[in-house]
Amino acid sequence: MVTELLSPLNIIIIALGAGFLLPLIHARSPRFAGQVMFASLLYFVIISAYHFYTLIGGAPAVEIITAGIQPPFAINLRFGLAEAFVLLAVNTAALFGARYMFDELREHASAMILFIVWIMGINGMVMTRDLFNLFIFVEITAVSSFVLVAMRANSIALSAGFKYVIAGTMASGFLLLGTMLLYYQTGTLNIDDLIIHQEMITGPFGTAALMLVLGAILVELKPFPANGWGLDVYQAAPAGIAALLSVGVSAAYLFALYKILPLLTSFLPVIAATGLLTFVASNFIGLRQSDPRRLLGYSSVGQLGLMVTALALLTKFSLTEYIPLVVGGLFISHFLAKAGLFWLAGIIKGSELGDWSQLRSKPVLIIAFLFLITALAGLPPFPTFWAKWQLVMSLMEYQQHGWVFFILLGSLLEVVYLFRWFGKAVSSQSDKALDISSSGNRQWLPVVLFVGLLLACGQVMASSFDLPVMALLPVYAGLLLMLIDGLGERLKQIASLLVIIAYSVYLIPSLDGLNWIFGLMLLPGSILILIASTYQQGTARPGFYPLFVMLVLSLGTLLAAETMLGFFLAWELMTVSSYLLVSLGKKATRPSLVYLVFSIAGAFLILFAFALIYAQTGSMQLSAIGQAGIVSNWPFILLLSGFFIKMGGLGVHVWLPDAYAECDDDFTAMMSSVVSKAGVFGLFVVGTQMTAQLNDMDTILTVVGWVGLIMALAGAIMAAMSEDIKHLLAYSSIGQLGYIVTTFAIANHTGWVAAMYLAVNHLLYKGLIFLAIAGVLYRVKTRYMYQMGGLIKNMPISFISVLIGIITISGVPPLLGFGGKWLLYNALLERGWYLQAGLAFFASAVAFLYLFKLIHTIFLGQRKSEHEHVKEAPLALLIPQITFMVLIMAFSMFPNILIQPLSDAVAPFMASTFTWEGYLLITENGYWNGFLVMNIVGVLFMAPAILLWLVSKKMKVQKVKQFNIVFAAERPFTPATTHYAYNFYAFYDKAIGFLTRPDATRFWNGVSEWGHTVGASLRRFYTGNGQTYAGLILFYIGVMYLAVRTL
Amino acid sequence: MNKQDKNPGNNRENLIKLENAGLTAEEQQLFCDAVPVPYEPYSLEFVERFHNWIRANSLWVLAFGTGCGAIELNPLMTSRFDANRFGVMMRPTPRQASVLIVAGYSSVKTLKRIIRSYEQMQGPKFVIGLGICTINGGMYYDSYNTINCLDRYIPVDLYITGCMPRPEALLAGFMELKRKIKAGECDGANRYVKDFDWYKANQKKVIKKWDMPDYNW
Amino acid sequence: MFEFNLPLANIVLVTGFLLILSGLWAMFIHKNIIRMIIGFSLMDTGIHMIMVALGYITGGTAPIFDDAVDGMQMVDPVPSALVLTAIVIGLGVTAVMLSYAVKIHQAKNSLSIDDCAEQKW
Amino acid sequence: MGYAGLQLVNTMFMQELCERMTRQFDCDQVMHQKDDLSFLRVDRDRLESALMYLKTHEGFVHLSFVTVIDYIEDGFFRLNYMLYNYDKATNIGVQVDITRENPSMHSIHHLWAQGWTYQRELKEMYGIDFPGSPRVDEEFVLEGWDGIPPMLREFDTAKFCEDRFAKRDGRESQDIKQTMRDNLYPERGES
Amino acid sequence: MNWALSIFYYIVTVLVVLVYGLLLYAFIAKTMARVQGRIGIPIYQPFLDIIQTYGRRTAVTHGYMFDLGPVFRLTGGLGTLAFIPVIYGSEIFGNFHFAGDLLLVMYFIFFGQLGMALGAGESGHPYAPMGIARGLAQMTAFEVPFALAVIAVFMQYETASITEIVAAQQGSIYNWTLFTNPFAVLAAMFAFLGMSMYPPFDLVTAPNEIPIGPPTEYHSAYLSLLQTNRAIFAGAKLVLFMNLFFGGATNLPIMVLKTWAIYMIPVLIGVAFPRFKVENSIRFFLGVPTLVGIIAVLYMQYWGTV
Repeated sequence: MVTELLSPLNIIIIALGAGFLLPLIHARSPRFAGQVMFASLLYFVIISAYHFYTLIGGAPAVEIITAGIQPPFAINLRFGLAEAFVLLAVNTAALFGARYMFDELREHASAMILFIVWIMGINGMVMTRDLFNLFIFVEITAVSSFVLVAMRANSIALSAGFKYVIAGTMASGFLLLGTMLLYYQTGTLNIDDLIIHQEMITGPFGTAALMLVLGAILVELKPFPANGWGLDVYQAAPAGIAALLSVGVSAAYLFALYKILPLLTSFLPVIAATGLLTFVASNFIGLRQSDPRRLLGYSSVGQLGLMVTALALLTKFSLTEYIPLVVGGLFISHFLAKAGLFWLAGIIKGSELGDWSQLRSKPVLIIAFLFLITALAGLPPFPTFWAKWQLVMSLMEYQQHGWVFFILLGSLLEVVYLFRWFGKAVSSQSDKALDISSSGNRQWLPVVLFVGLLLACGQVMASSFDLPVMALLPVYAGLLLMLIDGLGERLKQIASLLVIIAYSVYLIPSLDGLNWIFGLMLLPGSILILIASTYQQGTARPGFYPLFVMLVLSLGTLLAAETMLGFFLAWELMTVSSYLLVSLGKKATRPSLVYLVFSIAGAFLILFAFALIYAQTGSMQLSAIGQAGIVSNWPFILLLSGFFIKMGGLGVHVWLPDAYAECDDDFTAMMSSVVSKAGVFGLFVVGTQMTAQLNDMDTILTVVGWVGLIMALAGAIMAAMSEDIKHLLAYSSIGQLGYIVTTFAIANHTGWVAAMYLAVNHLLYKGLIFLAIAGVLYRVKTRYMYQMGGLIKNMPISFISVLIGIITISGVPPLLGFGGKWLLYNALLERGWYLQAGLAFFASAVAFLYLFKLIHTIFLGQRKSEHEHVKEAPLALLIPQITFMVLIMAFSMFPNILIQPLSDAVAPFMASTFTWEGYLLITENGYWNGFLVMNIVGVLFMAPAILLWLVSKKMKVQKVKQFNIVFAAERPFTPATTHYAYNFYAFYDKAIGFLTRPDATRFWNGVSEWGHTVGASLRRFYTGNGQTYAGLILFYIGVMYLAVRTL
Repeated sequence: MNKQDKNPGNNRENLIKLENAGLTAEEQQLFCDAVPVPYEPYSLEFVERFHNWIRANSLWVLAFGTGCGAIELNPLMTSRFDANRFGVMMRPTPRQASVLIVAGYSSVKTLKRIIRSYEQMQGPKFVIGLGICTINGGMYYDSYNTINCLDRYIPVDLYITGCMPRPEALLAGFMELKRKIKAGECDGANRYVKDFDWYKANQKKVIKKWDMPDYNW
Repeated sequence: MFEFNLPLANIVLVTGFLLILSGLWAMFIHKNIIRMIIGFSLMDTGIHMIMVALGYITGGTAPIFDDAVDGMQMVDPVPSALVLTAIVIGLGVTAVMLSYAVKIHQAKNSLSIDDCAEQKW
Repeated sequence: MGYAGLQLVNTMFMQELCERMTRQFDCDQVMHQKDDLSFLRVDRDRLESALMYLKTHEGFVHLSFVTVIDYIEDGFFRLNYMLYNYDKATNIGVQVDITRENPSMHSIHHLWAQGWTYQRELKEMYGIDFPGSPRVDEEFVLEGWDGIPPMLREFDTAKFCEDRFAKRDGRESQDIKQTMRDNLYPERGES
Repeated sequence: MNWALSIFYYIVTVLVVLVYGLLLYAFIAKTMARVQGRIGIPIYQPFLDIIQTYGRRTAVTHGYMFDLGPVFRLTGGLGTLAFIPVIYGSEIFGNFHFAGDLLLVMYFIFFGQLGMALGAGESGHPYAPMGIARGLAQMTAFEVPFALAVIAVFMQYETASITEIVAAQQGSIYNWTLFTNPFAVLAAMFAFLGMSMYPPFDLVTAPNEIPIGPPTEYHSAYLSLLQTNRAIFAGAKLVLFMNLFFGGATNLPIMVLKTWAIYMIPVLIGVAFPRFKVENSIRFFLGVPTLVGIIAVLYMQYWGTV
């Protein structure tokens, strides 16, 4: 009974019945008619859901046989698991879609009929196993679409609709022709039968027949360049219709392609190529698009292209077991996200990307928007991420480097334009207001629901991978904290602190070796920086805490990762959360986008490398890195490049200064001192796994060593030339990370200890300085150093922080920094890198330039009059600073409590060369007693201090003010003109300033320009003329045919 | 004032402030407004005498050419006159100098800078008036822009007359200055502080645009 | 392989292809929407003729199952059945297209396809 | 062309120039001081156009200086604008007489960018106003000058010094003329 | 090691080096005066000058960092001296060299400069940062040949311990680095010109441009601390160069002789040259001296056999 009631055939029956009944009911009661429609759609959902449930439970596919005759002699329908999955999705979307656009539907009974029939057509297309029947359902769907698109009958929609009609009729004409030719050759129309007898389809005639069928279906999937009409439709159709066109109709065609794919074995490369071309080209063009609806169109087209590619390639390599995961994942992600986005587009007024800023008036929507974008971009934890991971891994197993490269390139472009869109929505101001009151929650609730579904799907897909339980913890912790994001700042801070502390307590003991040390660095470092987060009294920081917790937890999972997937997942989560945190800055839209793009590019390099390793070793464990290294150096180089990007390596550093400069001031501390260490950790993951091979990689390591030092020098010089305080520190970070890269590349015990020591150092002093600077910036409201000056009188503690910080950076004894320098030179000399040591010395000398500039122009010299009443930094900032200072002093006094564990952690990989005599550390080349030096300096410092004090007792010492200076017998007039601060090292610029020319920036701008130009050239196809589009369709099919014939 | 007199050296904060009327309210925040106080000689006499001997043999002259007589200072360091051998050295900054040579006429504008530099020198400090113009105006006695008697504006320890006096005369002047310093007769810095109001009144009478603090610390 | 052994079928077949080509040709060279629709109709008709021609066997009997008739000599009934469906669908599509033409004319006061190029790039 | 030739050409050039100027700007007096130096006197209101003409048409592109002479007895100031022609290596002085009561003159700063410096000096030292000249009311050399402009001939510098600067007793002032005669040239005697 | 004794020895060393430094300074001034045909200062003049500045009765202060600047500076000088063995094998003049090696000394040199820079910075006088900026810029440049020279020395002796470097040069004059590693010494002496602040590299104090630069505001007791440091620091630096390149010293007279000779090099060059512009100085050091330094390193790497 239940089975009969829920027979899939009922979908068609009910739809047809409703089609007849609706006009009659509508005439009586439009309201009841609506209820009937909803009931029908709900019934569709129930049927598909029921079958989906039973099929998942292992039930056999439902075969529907018409006319009582077995196939192939009669039309049959099938309702298997795949069909159920697609139809459940489509029908759900249809139900919500109808609800979404009910205002428009309820006016006319015909609209309701069309809608129902439309959905039925889609259902039919998915279910049927008969080629001609497919044609009929195609036509049913198409005709309903034609009408629904032009439902509003405005001029643009009519134009778009007519182009759609032309394309649609051409496509269906070809489909019909192809079907008939196939029938002529094989005598059957049943797809399964055709597949069985496919050897009968031969010769150019057969190829042409298949080509026509395939071409028709592909054209409906909107391949580049024959897709102009589709884009017009997406842009012009009512949002609800466009949503279902993008997700429902396309799903049906994709499914149709899936069904006939077994017939097309020899076509597979061409199909894959056309899909990939579409994917890449659409994403290129998307770079130039400013209308969000059309952008969604490009995105849809691109995603469909990717799905076609994935489908074809997986079939080609007989990896059909991954089709549900890959194509299904891509599909469901595209499906839910695109539907949600089109629905959102319907709410928003205006046709500029910036108009999406209206969403900010409803936070839940902007968050939903973010999730949808993230899902489309293929970032975790959404389904696309898993799908792409699997796709890349599977393809790489068959050495398909080219395919993977272009898939990743397209994905990168997708990230660019999607997040540019998000950035505009977050940053720009729309003069129009979001009006969602009239339609109630009907229009936006489905969006939120779909976001939830996306998350759920992501989780379901994650469970199909071998991942630790905690892998997705960052996401859930973030979501959990997002729920309490409305509470007070202090409360949220405490909650976040508790979460992080609890996580640290859980995580750190479970780590060992270097990971343990990184854990001890990163998590407590994050805690210290988080303490500072409430320093801006009275300023709400929406989203900060959830993202911060997510970031820290993803760093933790990164440390705990044992598989490549776990590592990559944590890496991506870290990227996303840090990107979002950066984008919270006031002017951070562009910098954060650049940061994201570079990070994702880096992540893709890592992904590529992982895939190579997987292909070589067949293992997903991180330990496989070491085995892969035996075969080829490429994974090593790629991984290094990926981490290098994250660290802001030379040439790929262009994201770093602006991202550091524009994000919130305390978060800059986090970025610099903690997040950049993720890159260092990555290096060490690779290094520790490949210890055995490092000896054979002399050339690579030498190159890396030089690059690190050039990075150190260039960073220092550029920092010295910066006027913006945060740029200065950002360049300084680049420089300091350069040393870490070099010491890593030294690859001996001293080198690695030095790298770790420098990393700890960098964490401590950059955290310290950035927090001190955050306080300064909070008080003086300018980032230009020449606009500051003399603040030592107002902010003595901040001054001491910066003082300690710069002494540490510069490596002047007796503080911590000297240990780093000492280890660095020892390691360099031990390795025999003598000229490099000279360069390192130069770089560290240049560092003095910016360090003095930093402290002088801010704290010393002349104070500006407007800063007379500036107060000391808030306590929230001072507490972590003092903690950092205490740590620095403690490590300086007792360097062995730092070096010893580092040495022990490195020892398993590199044999230790250190000898300890009490506090005296002896290496092959030198010796250093940090404790003694500290004490000697301390005592020596007291001697002149006491002397001066004694003498000054005998003098009249008058404390004077800032203008009481010898000014060549004149008097100073304004502090601004007396403070020597602007263009501090003008002569340095004259001498070797050519080294600071922004060539890297120019290069990447060129790349960006080039990408946009490519996009602009590619979209020349889309003239808007229906005949051109029709011509392109013919051209496309022709070229496909030729390609197939040639291959 | 009394309190400071009793307890020299330990008062970093003065009780009475300078008026600094020549400055705007904003500028007054940027200049120190403490009143200068005299310093006492060392309590032990032999220490004081020792230091006077040292001071006399280490004369640091402010390299500040105030007028035409500055041309006579340059040969002083050459091999012909070689003031170095008497412990005379040129210092480029008044903070470090102990001798101010006002060389020749001084216009009102220059006087202002002389006062500033003199006040910025750290005691004990000595002033030599070089040339007749510093004594009574010399040939510029009736110029609308040149002062006549230097010692009305800053305390002068020694005058060397002539127009211009030759470097030999200047060397002789140094010898005399040394003698006076050793004898403990050069307390110009303290005189300046004690008669501060008188000096300031004289200075302000001629310097009409007084846009600096009353005492240039 | 495709064999041109049936004159009548061949004639229909060739005509069908010619009609398709001329229909496409009409759709490409004419700016007027009505003419484009006519072109479509020509193409559609051409496809229908091809369908019929493919199923026809010269001298074959009507596809009525009968003991006396050899199955191989029957005209294939399926294309004929399908072509009916296709004709109906074609009719529907043509109707939609014509109503588009009417609506476009109402909205733009023009029937030129060039006036339907508001969206591009 | 030798030096003599150049001289001749210059003389002719200057004469022709002065004639042209006389015709064009009604110069009421022309004085040829030397071969390469002539003075023209023009009306107060024609000065600008005359200078403009000299600068743009006659090649006198350089403004050497601007001076003033105080003719207190006749009640006017005579302003001298000295121009120089690099090509011909000749000077020309354009003179203007202006009244001593509320003296005011047109600014020539728009012709020569250094003009404001001279005008500011004249304003401070003689009280001649140049409306529109940049920073003309600011101090130039003197700081805080509170009397009448010191270069005016009615300014009594001796009396000013007596009032302003202290005198030291014991100073003997001698009549310079007499002293020089007595000490330096005793043989010349009374003439 | 008896701590009290070693501290006492250290104090002795400091006093000796201080007296020696001041005498050296006076001697150089006297020499220059004689070159110019003058009599010059009395040999005890630097002592008088120091006491004179200690004996000033008034002072002004710009703030605590201003007060601490000279203290840092002198600490830097004392510390640098503390980590260098002045006389090879001497217990009295051995100092605390066992606390660290050559790298420690090279970096500790910055300690005083940094503190001084900060103190001068707080004075608020624009010449101070100008002078410091010039000095730092020049320092970055001359550190390159110096570092290369030191690296070459390190390559030669395969140790960073100053004592061992000196030990390796004992025995014969031909064991001096000067003869065994001439390129390194040449590069180092180029750098030494820059360190010595004599013309053409006296950019920091640069009379006539930024009269005396950083210590413009320093006077009285502050200045005397700086003067003290100058003597000690000059001594320490000379001793370092002597140890690294000229065979060290086994007794006081040798040390005096050698350091005096080393010191004469920048002095003699200084009297003959006018001052560089800053950018020219930077380019100079990054040019030929750096090249010599690189040659020194390459020479040691490929041909250096000791």
